[in-house]
Amino acid sequence: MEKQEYLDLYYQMVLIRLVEERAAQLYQQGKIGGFLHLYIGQEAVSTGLISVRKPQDRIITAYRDHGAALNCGIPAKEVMAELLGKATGCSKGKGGSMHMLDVEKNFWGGHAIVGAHLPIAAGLALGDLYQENDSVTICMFGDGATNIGYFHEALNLSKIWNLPILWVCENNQYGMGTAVEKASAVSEIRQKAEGYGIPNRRVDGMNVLEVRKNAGEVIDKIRSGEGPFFLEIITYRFRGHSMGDPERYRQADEIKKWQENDPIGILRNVLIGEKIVTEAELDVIDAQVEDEVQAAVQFAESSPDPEPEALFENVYAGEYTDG
Amino acid sequence: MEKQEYLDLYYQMVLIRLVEERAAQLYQQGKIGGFLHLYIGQEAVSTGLISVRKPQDRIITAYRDHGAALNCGIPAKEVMAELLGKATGCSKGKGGSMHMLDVEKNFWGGHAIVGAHLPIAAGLALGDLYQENDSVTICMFGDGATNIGYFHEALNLSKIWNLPILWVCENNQYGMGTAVEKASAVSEIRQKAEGYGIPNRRVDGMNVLEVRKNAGEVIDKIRSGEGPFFLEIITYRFRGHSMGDPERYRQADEIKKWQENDPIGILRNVLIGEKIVTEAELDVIDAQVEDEVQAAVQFAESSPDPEPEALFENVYAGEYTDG
Amino acid sequence: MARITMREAISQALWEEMEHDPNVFIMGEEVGLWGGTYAVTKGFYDHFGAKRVRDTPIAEAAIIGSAIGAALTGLRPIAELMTINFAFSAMDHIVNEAAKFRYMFGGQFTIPMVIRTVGGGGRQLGATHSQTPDAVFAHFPGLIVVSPGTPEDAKGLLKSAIRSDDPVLFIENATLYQVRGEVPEGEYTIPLGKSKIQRPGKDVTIVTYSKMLEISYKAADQLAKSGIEAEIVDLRSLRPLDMQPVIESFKKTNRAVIVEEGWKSYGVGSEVATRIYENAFDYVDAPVKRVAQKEVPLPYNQQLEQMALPQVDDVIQAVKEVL
Amino acid sequence: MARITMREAISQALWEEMEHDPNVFIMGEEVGLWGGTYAVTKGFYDHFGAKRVRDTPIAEAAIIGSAIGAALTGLRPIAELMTINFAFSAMDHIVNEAAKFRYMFGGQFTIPMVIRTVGGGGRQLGATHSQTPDAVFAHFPGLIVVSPGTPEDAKGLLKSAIRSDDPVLFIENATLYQVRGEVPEGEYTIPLGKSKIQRPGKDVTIVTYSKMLEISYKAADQLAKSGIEAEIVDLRSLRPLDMQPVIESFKKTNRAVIVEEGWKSYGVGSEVATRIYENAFDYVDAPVKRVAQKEVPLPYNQQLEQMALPQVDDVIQAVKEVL
Ligand SMILES: Cc1ncc(C[n+]2csc(CCOP(=O)(O)OP(=O)(O)O)c2C)c(N)n1
Ligand SMILES: Cc1ncc(C[n+]2csc(CCOP(=O)(O)OP(=O)(O)O)c2C)c(N)n1
Ligand SMILES: [Mg+2]
Ligand SMILES: [Mg+2]
Repeated sequence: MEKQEYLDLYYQMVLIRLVEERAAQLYQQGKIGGFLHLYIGQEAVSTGLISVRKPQDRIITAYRDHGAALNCGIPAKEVMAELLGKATGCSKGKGGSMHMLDVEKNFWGGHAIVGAHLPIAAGLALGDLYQENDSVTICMFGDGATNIGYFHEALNLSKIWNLPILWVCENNQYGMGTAVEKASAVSEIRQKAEGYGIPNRRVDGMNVLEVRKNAGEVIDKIRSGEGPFFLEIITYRFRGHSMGDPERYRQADEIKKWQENDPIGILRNVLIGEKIVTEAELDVIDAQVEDEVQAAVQFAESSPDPEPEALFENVYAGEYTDG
Repeated sequence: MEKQEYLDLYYQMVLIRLVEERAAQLYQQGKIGGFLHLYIGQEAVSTGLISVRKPQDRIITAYRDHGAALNCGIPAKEVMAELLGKATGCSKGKGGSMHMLDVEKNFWGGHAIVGAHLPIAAGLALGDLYQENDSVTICMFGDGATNIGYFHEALNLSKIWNLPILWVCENNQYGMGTAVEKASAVSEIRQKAEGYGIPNRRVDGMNVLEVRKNAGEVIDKIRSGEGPFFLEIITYRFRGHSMGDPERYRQADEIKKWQENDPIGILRNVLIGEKIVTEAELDVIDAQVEDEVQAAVQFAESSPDPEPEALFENVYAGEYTDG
Repeated sequence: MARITMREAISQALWEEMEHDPNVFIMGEEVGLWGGTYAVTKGFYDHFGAKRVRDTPIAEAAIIGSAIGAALTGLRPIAELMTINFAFSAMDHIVNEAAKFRYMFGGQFTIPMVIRTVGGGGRQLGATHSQTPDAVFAHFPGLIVVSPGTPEDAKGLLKSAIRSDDPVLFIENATLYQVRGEVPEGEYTIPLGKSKIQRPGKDVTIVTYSKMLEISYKAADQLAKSGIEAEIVDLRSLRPLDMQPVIESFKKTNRAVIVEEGWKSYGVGSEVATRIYENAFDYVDAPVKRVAQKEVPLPYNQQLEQMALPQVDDVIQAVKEVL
Repeated sequence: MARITMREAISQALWEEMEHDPNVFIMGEEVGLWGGTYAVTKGFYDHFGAKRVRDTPIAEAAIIGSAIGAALTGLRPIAELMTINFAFSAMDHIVNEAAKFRYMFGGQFTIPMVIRTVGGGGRQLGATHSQTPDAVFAHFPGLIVVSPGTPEDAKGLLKSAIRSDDPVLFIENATLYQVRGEVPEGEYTIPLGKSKIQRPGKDVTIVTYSKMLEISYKAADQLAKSGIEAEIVDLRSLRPLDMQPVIESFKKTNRAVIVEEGWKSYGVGSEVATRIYENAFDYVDAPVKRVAQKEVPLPYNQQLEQMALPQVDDVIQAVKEVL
């Protein structure tokens, strides 16, 4: 890995962290509506994964999507504008926090029905298989999502059709307030892939370098035609499920223990410890991100709401009269 | 096993066979409408399973349900009457071939949406768990049904809640025209149970004694509180998926090979070979069944259609006015 | 009379029925440890225990399917779907199983279950999380669909729903939970399937239910200032649909506006309007007006979302048009 | 003009579009090797191969979900749901994803997919397999819902549906496949969302679609004998709903009967009736009549089933009542 690549991983993780922190503030100020699911604590997962994707590789995830959106290259200002529901947002203000998407960036959302995007991801991969290109689809989802039928149907399809897809379970230990063991017959989620004969690995999701290394290896396999692969990535969300989570289901010391494992801190320590970069260089990035996010918020706040006509736009691609 | 038990197994299998053969004729004569899915070839599965159930054990299956209905003790005449849509049918002529059910016999249907009865079966078992009785639910379904999401959700529930349920996959090699390997990521369906940590076995479904032995063992385990168990029972349907199947998906010699493995013939050979019964005794049963089915057809044909008022009966249990 | 919130009223109904009948239990996502996503079952888990307040995995089909099964064993499950938007993930079990079983199996059993869920928009949750598709469910014979608009009705109707032997879909509205209203002290129930005059008037009939009752009240208050007395009929249940109070009111006012939160086409308004014409044709002085959601998926942006939802002014305008 | 069956017409449309555009492909249960459950795709598998005529597992959510994904990659999938009764098992993907994606992601892409399916009763398939729930799907903005009644329309509309950039639910009727009609030679398409006068008349307007067009024709023929000339307007698509020909006809006849196969409440008739009153109030000489299915799950017994379904005599009687 080049030094610049390390710096970039660091930059992206810090960027996600700060966007999320600012988003939390804006939510508290009533400037963001709806549900807001923060990615804080899980930054290493999407950052590591997406760092090895090629431009033709498709990314798709659930509603906890700001991290992946940023990693895919959607500018922070467009993410922020979407959070504020502005016309300049990546989904033109119509999607909000849970429904970000950018075709140009090959980022396919942002999906709020738990597990429903897995069959869709299989379809993206089917499209690429049909068109005989070398794209890989990377589909992320939570531990809770592995209990719904959509998961089952999609994993089965991917295997029988040998689809070029990487299934990534972000096991952050809880689906809302429900611990993995309470909701899932197997608590090592990786084991579910065995039921479909899909090769799999369990990876430490607090270490972005681990995520990156494993993702790189298995994406190469997939690209070479070996069919689907399943990664279970162990991580933790430092905040509540969404804003306003009473958090009755986990103890303060559990949260604290994980926070001591902060993925940004871990990377920082590695980079400085192994003398890849200096502390000062990282501080510069911190400051840049600060500015970038500041600018993003300003951009978002000063952006216009969608025009009223937007209400009726894009229900259909074609023109029809109903009356 | 008592001699009478052997004779009973034989009797039931022959009864199913003959009911199905007569049903096929009646269908061709236009006296049975809708879809008709014959159980011919698979008789050993439900016969073996249900032979060891206690009265408090609940049976539930898919639309290929005449066998299980008869095994549960629904008289042949009520099965036949249901096939003819008569008021005397077990579902009062409203269900037809795919929707037979008898609460008194603890037979819970007859379900035509593939896989949809699995969560319902889990609920039956949940009801028994809640009521702290010692019932076991035995839920049968096809190989094709293991690819739909309902399967996944139900198996997961059964494990996390330690439900008293026996999952029975009747693997007859095809879901309509689709071979198991083409539709399922794993062709040894038993393996799917591993993904839920559910103990499992693969059993020869052409030998009723094998089915009975295995079912007896695992139902005891379940009753003692060990939680769900999964049986994959290998079998074959000798006829088309339903009446009017073009059968383009399997070869005549494959069918022939399996037909040589006729479950009734196998049992007959064992019983005579091991001198448990004489050929003459079995012939007596054959003749009795012949009479019974003849009488059943007569009963059905001479039974009345439901009264016109039946059309509006039982939409609801309560009385409401809508208007 | 006590003045309590809708949330409290619903919570009381659940609590009282749980105390009253040990066969009543609650199951669903986050109903237990979390205390209910909308805090309706707060405190239940500690009081009634995990057996009677059962947290489930994210598996809507299994939630409804297993509730059906449990109901078949004689229990009275209250299955919660976190929002009605997720009911589509359990659609088959709601409309093909719960709604049809009693009828198609010849009335051999009852299905005493309640599906509690929450609908409605206006909270910037975006297209997938803001629907009011009540009419869709009301289309199916065999289901009862209730949707109350006041705390008093919510409590009395929910208690009846729990005691009913038919499957009831009980649709709450998230923006009503904080609304307060008078509720009788002590035990009471309200029969299912009865519309109610919530506000007497003589000049125009407003037919509505759920959240739109609030909007209609506000409109009526404003209209009253200009001397127009609107009579508000609250449907309270969509199936059975009790038109009698509507028709009686209409025969007096000769003018009607129907206000619903969902989309207009194939919605509640068209059914009610058609029945008004069918039953009171000679009393129609002006075409019945429908006020409903614009025909777009609800957007995230607040201004657009509010444009799409029916507002007080829309009701006032519609009333003025029919006068 | 050639006189061909509905089955042939649909088959031709599929074949021509498959030949015309390599991005068009078919997927679904038994569409390939079997040749389609209703033999509509007979011969396709041999000609186009397994890649373009893709057999799927029994996994409706995955069929629709993966078709959506494939459409997002620029392909034009035709996803077949064996019957509309199984569409409930894919409901979330139809109404929450296919119908909403374009809008909620700000119009960044199109979803050029067709869901072909078959509805209707009358074949003694029982409650779970005989539904006509078309209105339910037509309730959702973002979907196009088409249901043709003649071979000519079926072919021309299906070709347009395949070429359309919007998700189209194309509902066929199993009892129409054998019906013959004139179909133009050579290439033609018919625009989506246009109602059509199928039979001119002056005394009464019959509004109908799909199978009920046949019933309405028969009624019109009999009425003609007693000198009553019914004008039949075929909706052909339920969303968008083109009322113009209906209103024009109604302004001429001043009387209307709406004939649909599905349940009356919250059905197609109520929407059409309401719009007639909204748009032609001053032309109404008699209350608009609805002829529809009785409000019961369809029973298996043939006599009961026929009692529940709309018959020619029901239409004749309704016409006489409005005259
Ligand atoms: C089908 C469906 N059911 C329920 C919900 C409500 N819900 C939203 S997020 C969530 C928990 C998901 O947990 P997990 O998959 O582990 O993801 P995480 O939030 O931990 O990232 C639930 C139950 C939903 N959005 N969709
Ligand atoms: C949800 C659903 N999809 C499709 C069908 C149509 N269908 C009926 S039976 C069947 C095949 C089922 O195969 P399997 O589970 O192996 O049972 P078998 O017929 O072999 O006993 C299909 C596709 C259905 N009834 N329900
Ligand atoms: Mg999680
Ligand atoms: Mg099979």
